[in-house]
Amino acid sequence: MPIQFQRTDQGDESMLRIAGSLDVLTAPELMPTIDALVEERRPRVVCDLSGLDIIDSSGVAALVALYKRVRAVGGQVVVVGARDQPLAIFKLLRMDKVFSI
Amino acid sequence: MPIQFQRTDQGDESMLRIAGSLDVLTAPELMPTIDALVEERRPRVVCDLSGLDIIDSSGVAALVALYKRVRAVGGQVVVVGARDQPLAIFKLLRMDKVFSI
Amino acid sequence: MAARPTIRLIVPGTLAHRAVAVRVVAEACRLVSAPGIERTADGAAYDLRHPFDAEFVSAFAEIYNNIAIHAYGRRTDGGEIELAIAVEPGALTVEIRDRGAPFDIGVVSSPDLDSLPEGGMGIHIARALLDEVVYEPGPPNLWRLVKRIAPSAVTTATADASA
Amino acid sequence: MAARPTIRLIVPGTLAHRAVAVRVVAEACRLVSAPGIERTADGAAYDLRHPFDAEFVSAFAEIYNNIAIHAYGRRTDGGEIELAIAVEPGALTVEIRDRGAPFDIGVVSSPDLDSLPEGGMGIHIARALLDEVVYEPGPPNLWRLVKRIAPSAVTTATADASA
Ligand SMILES: Nc1ncnc2c1ncn2[C@@H]1O[C@H](COP(=O)(O)OP(=O)(O)O)[C@@H](O)[C@H]1O
Ligand SMILES: Nc1ncnc2c1ncn2[C@@H]1O[C@H](COP(=O)(O)OP(=O)(O)O)[C@@H](O)[C@H]1O
Repeated sequence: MPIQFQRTDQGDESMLRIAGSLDVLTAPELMPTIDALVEERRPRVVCDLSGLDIIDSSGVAALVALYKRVRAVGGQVVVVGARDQPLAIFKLLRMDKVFSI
Repeated sequence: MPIQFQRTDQGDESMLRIAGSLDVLTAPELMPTIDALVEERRPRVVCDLSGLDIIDSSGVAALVALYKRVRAVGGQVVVVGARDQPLAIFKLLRMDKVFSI
Repeated sequence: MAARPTIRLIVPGTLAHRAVAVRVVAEACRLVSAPGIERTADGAAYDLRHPFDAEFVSAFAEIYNNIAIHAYGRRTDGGEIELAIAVEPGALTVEIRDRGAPFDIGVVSSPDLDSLPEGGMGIHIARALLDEVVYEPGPPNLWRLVKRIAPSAVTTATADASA
Repeated sequence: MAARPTIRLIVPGTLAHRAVAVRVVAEACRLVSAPGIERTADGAAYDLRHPFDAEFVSAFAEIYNNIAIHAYGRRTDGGEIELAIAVEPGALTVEIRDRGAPFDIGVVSSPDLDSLPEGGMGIHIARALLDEVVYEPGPPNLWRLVKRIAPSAVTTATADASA
């Protein structure tokens, strides 16, 4: 599976599960979902990356865009479950602290 | 995992589970196990291929050797659980009937 | 080859390098059987579930093994294997060239399947799974493997997304 | 390159062909990080669990993406990408050549990681994960990627078998 994502809302929280590979080819598929979260001004977005196997700089850029845009409309973003290659890339880019992984 | 195999004896029956890929590179690893089954004149050998993903002509040759040699010393061989690519290859070589798959 | 090769690979003609060649052929299969479906760099996405892919790769592996074993005699300094791959809509052509010992494919007989053969099945498998298996002795020796796919067997991006 | 390339690959310089190149590089990584462990034609055996493999493939994918996007401008008729791979005990060298637009790598600045950048991270990632990232404008443009492995990080056949 190249990429899979799933959004589940519960009260103020939107859970966004991203699995597979988030990269230059698949990151654009995530954009409509990000647009919707921003438009709906969701107060809290939890990004569950426990199913994410691979990320590249375009995938990181998509997550940064999600983070900045949700915060810009007053929401909170947390990233949970990152492991293996994605976790290593976040650490390399010092984003593990921002995302409070 | 290139190849994994496991032999379990229960009474007259030896269960041989072969998983992964049985091919020109890995089939030789199976030979000592076949030698032992023949030497011990096991009355019944069940080859469980439900974990086998890939086989090539050398892998088929190894199973044929197992079949012929166990039978030559009075034993029985049945092959169970073949699926996907291995099953297609057995059918192509008309070995599905011999192995009573 | 009729179509212009789009992918070329050169590897040492040893069994240790077979996996490199198989990966490339498997990816080329997907460009034919599942065009437009972007694949990932991740191993989990790699599979041979599409019969076209499984059949082509099985056939290719037999021919590759034969070159490494028979043409190059399992030597690690024997020479190279070169692939020229043409991906077309609905068809895959893989040409394989080696500089090992040529042989006369005309004298190779079909295996007697009723006698449970323990060898001599490789070329038979390749021929049964592909539309075309041509050998021309060299140097370089040339194998041309061709397989066409029925349009209905092509996985479209749309079909996959709805699955 | 210091070592003689043992594997060569030519693909069209598009993102659609990235998977072919990544597969070949991933296999080459394994010939360095897990020599002597025979791999299968099966997808299940393909993984990037060894840090050497994951790091090299991550870096390579960034450089490949840049060539397809920046040098070839995402065109599908832009030209080819050529890999020359040298597998040595303890080191992997991948040279990448393209005939797209050259650029001045000297003016590319490091990303300001404190400002949460949304781009400009690719070359930074590649440099951080590899021992050597050299770019020479062409034609052909050349990227030389080198990574060495600590002997202790090599998976031996024996260690794997006992695992
Ligand atoms: N590439 C090759 N170069 C030289 N001889 C070959 C080659 N491929 C096949 N042969 C010959 O043809 C015979 C039949 O090949 P094959 O059907 O693959 O069965 P096997 O390799 O198990 O013998 C081989 O035993 C060998 O003598
Ligand atoms: N192969 C290339 N050909 C031409 N320009 C390139 C190439 N690689 C990188 N660049 C230039 O360097 C910049 C930085 O590249 P990079 O760090 O990978 O980030 P990004 O690609 O996200 O911008 C690119 O925006 C581009 O202008």
